[in-house]
Amino acid sequence: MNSTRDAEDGDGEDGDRQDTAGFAARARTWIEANLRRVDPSVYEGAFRTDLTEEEELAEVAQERQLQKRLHDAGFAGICVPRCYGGQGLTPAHQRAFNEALNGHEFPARIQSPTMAPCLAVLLEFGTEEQKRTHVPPILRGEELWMQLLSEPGGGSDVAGVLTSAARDGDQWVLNGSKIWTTGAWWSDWALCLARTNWDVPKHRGLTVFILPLRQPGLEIHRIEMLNGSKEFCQEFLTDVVVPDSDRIGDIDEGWTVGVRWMFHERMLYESPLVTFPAGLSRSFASSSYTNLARAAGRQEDPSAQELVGEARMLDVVNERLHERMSRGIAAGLVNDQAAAIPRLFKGVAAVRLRTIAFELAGMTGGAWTPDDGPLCDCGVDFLMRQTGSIGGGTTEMARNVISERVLGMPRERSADRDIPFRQVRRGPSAGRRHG
Amino acid sequence: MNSTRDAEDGDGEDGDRQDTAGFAARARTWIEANLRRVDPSVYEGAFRTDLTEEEELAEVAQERQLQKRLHDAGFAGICVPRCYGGQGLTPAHQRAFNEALNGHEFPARIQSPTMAPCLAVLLEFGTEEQKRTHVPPILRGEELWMQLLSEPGGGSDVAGVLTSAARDGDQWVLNGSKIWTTGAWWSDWALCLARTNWDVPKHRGLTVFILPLRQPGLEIHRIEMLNGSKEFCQEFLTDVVVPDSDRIGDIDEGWTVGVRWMFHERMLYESPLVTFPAGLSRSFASSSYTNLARAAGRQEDPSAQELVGEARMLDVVNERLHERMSRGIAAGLVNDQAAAIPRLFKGVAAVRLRTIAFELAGMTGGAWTPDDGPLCDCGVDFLMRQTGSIGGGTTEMARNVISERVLGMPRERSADRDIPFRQVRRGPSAGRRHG
Amino acid sequence: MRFQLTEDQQSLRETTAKYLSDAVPVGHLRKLRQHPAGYEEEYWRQGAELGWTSLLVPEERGGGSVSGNALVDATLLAHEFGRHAAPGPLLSCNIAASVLAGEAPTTRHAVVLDELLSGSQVVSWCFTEGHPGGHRPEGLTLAIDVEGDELVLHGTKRPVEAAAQAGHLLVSGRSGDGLTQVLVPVDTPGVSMELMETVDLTRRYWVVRFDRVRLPVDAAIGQVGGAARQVEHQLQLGVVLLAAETVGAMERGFDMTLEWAFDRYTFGRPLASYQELKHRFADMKTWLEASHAVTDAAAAAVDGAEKNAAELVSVAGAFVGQYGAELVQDCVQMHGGIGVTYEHDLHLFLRRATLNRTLLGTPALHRRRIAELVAEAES
Amino acid sequence: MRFQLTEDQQSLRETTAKYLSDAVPVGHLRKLRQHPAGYEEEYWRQGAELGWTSLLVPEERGGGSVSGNALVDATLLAHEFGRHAAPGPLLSCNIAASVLAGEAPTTRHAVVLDELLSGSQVVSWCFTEGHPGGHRPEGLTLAIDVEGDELVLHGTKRPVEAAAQAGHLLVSGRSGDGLTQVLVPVDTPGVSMELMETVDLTRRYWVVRFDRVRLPVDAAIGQVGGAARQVEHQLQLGVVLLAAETVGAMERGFDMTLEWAFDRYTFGRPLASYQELKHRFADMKTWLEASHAVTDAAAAAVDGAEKNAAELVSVAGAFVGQYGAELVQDCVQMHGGIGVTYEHDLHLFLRRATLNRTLLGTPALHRRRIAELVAEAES
Repeated sequence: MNSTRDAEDGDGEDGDRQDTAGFAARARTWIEANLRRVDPSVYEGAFRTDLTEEEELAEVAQERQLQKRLHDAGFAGICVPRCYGGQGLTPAHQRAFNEALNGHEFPARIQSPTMAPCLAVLLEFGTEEQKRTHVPPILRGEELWMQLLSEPGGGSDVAGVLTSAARDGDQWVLNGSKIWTTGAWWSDWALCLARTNWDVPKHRGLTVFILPLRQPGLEIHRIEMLNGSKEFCQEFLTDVVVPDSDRIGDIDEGWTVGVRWMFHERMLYESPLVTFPAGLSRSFASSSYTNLARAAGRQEDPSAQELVGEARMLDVVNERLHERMSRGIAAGLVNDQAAAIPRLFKGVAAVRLRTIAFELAGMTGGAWTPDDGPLCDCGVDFLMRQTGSIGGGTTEMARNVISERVLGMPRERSADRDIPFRQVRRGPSAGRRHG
Repeated sequence: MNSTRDAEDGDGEDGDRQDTAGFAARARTWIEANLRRVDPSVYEGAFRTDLTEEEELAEVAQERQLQKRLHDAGFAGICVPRCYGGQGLTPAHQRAFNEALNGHEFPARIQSPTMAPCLAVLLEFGTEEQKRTHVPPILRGEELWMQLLSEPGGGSDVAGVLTSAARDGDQWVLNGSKIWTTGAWWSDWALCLARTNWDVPKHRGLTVFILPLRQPGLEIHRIEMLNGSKEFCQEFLTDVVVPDSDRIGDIDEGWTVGVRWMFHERMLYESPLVTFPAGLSRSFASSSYTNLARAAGRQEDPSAQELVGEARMLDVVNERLHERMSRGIAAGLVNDQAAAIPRLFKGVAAVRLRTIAFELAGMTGGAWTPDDGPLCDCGVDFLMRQTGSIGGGTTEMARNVISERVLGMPRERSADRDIPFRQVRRGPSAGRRHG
Repeated sequence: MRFQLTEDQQSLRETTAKYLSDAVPVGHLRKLRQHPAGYEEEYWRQGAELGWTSLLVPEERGGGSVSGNALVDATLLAHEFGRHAAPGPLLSCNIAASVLAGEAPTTRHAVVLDELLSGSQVVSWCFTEGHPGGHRPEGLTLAIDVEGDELVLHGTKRPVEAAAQAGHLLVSGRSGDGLTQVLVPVDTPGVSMELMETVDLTRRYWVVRFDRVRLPVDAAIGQVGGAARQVEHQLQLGVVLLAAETVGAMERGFDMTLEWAFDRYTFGRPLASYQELKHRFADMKTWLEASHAVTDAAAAAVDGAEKNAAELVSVAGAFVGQYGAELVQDCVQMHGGIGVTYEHDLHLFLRRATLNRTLLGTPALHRRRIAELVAEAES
Repeated sequence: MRFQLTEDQQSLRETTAKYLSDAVPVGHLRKLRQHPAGYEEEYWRQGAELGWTSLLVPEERGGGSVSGNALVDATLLAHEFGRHAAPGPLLSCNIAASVLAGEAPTTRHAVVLDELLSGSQVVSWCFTEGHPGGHRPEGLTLAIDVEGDELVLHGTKRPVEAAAQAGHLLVSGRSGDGLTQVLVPVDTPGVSMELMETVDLTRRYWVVRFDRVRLPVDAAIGQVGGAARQVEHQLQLGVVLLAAETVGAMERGFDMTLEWAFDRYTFGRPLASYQELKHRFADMKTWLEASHAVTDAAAAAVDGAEKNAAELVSVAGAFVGQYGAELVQDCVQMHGGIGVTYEHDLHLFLRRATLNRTLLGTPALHRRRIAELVAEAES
């Protein structure tokens, strides 16, 4: 099997193979000596809902330190050019490092969105000066980044940005609101998509900026989710001033940047800029479904077994599908848009998996005590189950992309194409809110 | 419960209640004395696929006789005015008769489409002469009717009729092809929707005709389904001549007739013109799912029990939903279009029920011997399972109707509205076929 | 809910709807999240005056239905509770009232019934147990043994609605091969309770433990060991009331989302103009009407003691349980991210549909029950 | 099938695809409906020359894979069989060849293997039994007992592919606590067979009964009572080959329907422009790619004897079994009425996906198997 996998890999890294092996050995040694072993389940569900503000800030500080140690040991920015403080190595090296990282602590909060998509966008579109200013501190854990992309009421229409950036001499003045940023309240910098021209069609009046998150005029509000999590924030920008030197890409050409930005976001787990234990990647960690069945006293019930088997099936298929599609995209055999295929699968599977857990919990899904072990909170997870099909682009958008961009079917009729954005209908409620 | 049911019934038949009871008693007596008792399962799946042509013709002949006996006993056309040979009674009388009919033979093939929609359309739109000519023989079992409505390549777009009727003095000359007629080869007359004007938009150039099925120029071809059934036919009309006196409704006003025609088709089981054992109505007869589980040796398997329970659930809900919606429609509390709601439910449920049977059959779903009893043919039924979501209007069309006509959502964009039908795009293949 | 109600039914429904809109608007519900009972006593007492606890009790015992179809009437209340995600022990109190009124009263039982009817006392029904099978009468394991002239209760019940608000507990348990029901004062020695966490915002549930709890024999309601039919009947009442409440929650979620679809524009046109969403609305509308239909049919069958009542009840439990939560979840999906925020109202109805799906048999368990009933009917 | 194949793999695939297109075009398949075997002997012999029976056999025994990954190569054939709904006992012959080549050969077994490889003899695998559990090695009940220097076979196998075309039967059965495999000449006294009906048009299945069939002990392939690992391995081969064939059938159904969606106009515009249909195509495309992915992964894991092979195999069986039939059924729905006519081609692929879903464990049974494997791995 290995020979075939390599044949498909197509990274053109054969010359480095010996070096990769040496690098991997060095990585293993360093990791074993320097990083704490942790149960991977610690990273499931990413950010726990039960941390206090202080606890979360402490964890962020610790992860910054961790990133610094990675950097000092020569393992930060493995695929980032040396001139920006990286290691200038290949994706194969990053993969080898990620393999070696299995079962160890790592700076989880710094990967998304700091490394991808933000760092990826900076490297692709940033000026030389922007890169020299920001990439090194990012790799040292000194700058955590955030993406100011979605807007309240924006939904799937990412380009329908209402946050405005008005030119004022050598600077821009931004006003508007952004939403669904993870941990903006402990981050440092942000990419921001804003509208710079209201008199051209939607996609042609956008521009991307970078800006520090802690500054007057930028208010950050933590959103409470129905399960009590305050993972996400909403930002209110009031006359936020950004120098023109902090513009990314050309004026009114922000959509060119935006398309790649969202591509890097989708390809998070395939990105050579992201450091995470390889085994953690896309797994839903469904092994615990056996424990659910056991805790519910149903381990011998064939119907429960079918559910446990289905959960594991979805987990395995999800992983294999991601592998197939990212290999195909990397080798240029399918177009980039095909990344929507694993996204759709994962979204549907995530919903189903939470439903399976809730089914297995039975009556305990509705009410439980701490003694119920793995069955605790299955009901709350069920309430939150659609998040897997909403966050990071809805499954509906993924279906649009697959049918239109992968299968080449006719585009959905847009009522906002080819007309000045100012004239686009925004519906009764949006109209009331945004004039 | 009964008092409330009657309160909702709204047939305004209170004056006839005594009479209804007397009628019911008379019906029961006559039925017991004259009609064979049969296992209702005989009528499941309607027309068996394993009858030879001769056997089917013999059954049709027998059903004509049965209809004649009903007629002679005063039980045919219970709600048809006396002047056309009916009994001039109320829907309550028909219901009472149908109740009494439970467990007995009845002329199954003569109900749909002869009584509904064909007879219903004749009564609603026919001229006095047309009604006097055709209704009495229909009630005597002498005229079986058929509907020439769907066309090959027509799909859900019923009004996209390509069969043309060209005026020639006092008569019309019809050319084209119709499809999905049940048993056209043993029927006598037909309703036919044809295009009489190609220079106006789709719905405005149609006209309805009636015509005898056995005549030169009308060729009937039996279609073989993948399960071997030849229930359906396709007709080829070549210069079929129809006198103008056999036109139903006004010229180019055929869609007015067509809308009601399709309404009567959808409301088949609610029609007061249709005679059938009440218990048979909408049931999928899911009781046999227990037998499937038993035959598969899985009667104690909880997973199989859940499937059996689901089957019965769908059956019961289907029946109750039909009851609710037809009562609501009859009382004018919801609009006619809401009939698409039970249609959608039934289509989805029918597909699921065949899937459940196939699941229960397990390995025997793929290959079986006659010794496998109820498990025989579960696999073939699975191959045919979508028929429940296609025949009589697809579930997709039902969803369009519900969203647009019941919920009032914006209509789907049609590329054939407000342009002469002649100019409507028909796609590469249709283009080749129809010039 | 039926398309047509009698005038009295309509008035019952409207009175309750108006009271709920005034007393527990959604903003207030959020505040009740921290309230130990999830509702104010006065709210419940006023509700009782509107008939919330008396519909399943005959007139001669102080109650009275408005149409003669007691359960059908009660489903109207449950429906409005669902539409408003209303707090309060509607299920427990109605079941308890129905049970107490169904047997010849002891003096003590009569007092409790009167207080139930006036809303001044809550009685919690201790029925389900946390093991597989603990959702069905034949699966109960809590022991109610006769020792001399005493009954001894031993075992655990969960989840028990509003136990800490209750004056008495209606306990269903096993006496040898039979079932017994006992009315237990909450302060009886040996009774202990532990608050549970739940998906609902305002309904509270407890684990209630009975550690060799002793009561005089006349604490039993009806025959010791002879309550099987009684328990089966009250379980049917309960499943139908939960289904009706879920239908109310579905309806409200659907209405909100339908409005949202017309109101919300994306790519310059309303969500309601996208065919894929339209088709999902068509499915939701179909599930909603079907849920109405089967719940109404089950209520009428129980009222009429029809022979298919047990089957219809479990069909309602299976169907409404399944499609109730699925419908509101699809409403969440259509709302996108805001649909899972605490600030949005939708989750109030999702919580109710989700909770009810678990309480007296999950959909899967109801499907198994239907299969049993079909097999019995066929054999 | 992988996005990228080696040149040799590509050539194997193309040769077979071309041969199938020429030898068994869909029009010809319809005629084979009445053929007793479902295929012509000559068709099979020529196929064998293309390598149809030799990929799972090592070179030193007369076979040879083209890439060193024997099962991966064989899935390419199976994929094309699915794409063409091709007839012929591909599964049985490959399993039998693999088993015969995997053990030290007796003279007789060597002759049969040679004839299998040349296509001049068919060997049918008698594995599954018609009772619950009869799809798994540990559930087999057909007895293979040692009596003196003879083996006595007693029991029934079904469905058995191409039994009437076979010269020998490869029978998997139980010897006390162990499993044994025996090569049985079809004309051995006590062997009888009955033709079954099936959903497929060209594949034929039989019930084969063994009524105290006696054979010399050396008819056993490998150890008497020691074949459990062998049987498990060949079952894995079988499940993967069926999955690969189903993926081929899915792909063909999908391609046909995609073309139809562009070609077919309704209400003046192509089906492909309707959002609801577009979204279903997106789902189908996702199921299709996922089926490719998991089947390829399972084949590679079996070839590499990786420790997660058993799990991946059942994941492929569960997923492809489920979504294979669902995908083609949705293709039928999109075609409307003509999709269920005999005259249309679509049902040929639906039949194949449907049949394969039942043969070596239904999706539900594979899900149960996965749960067993997960529980084993965790304990």
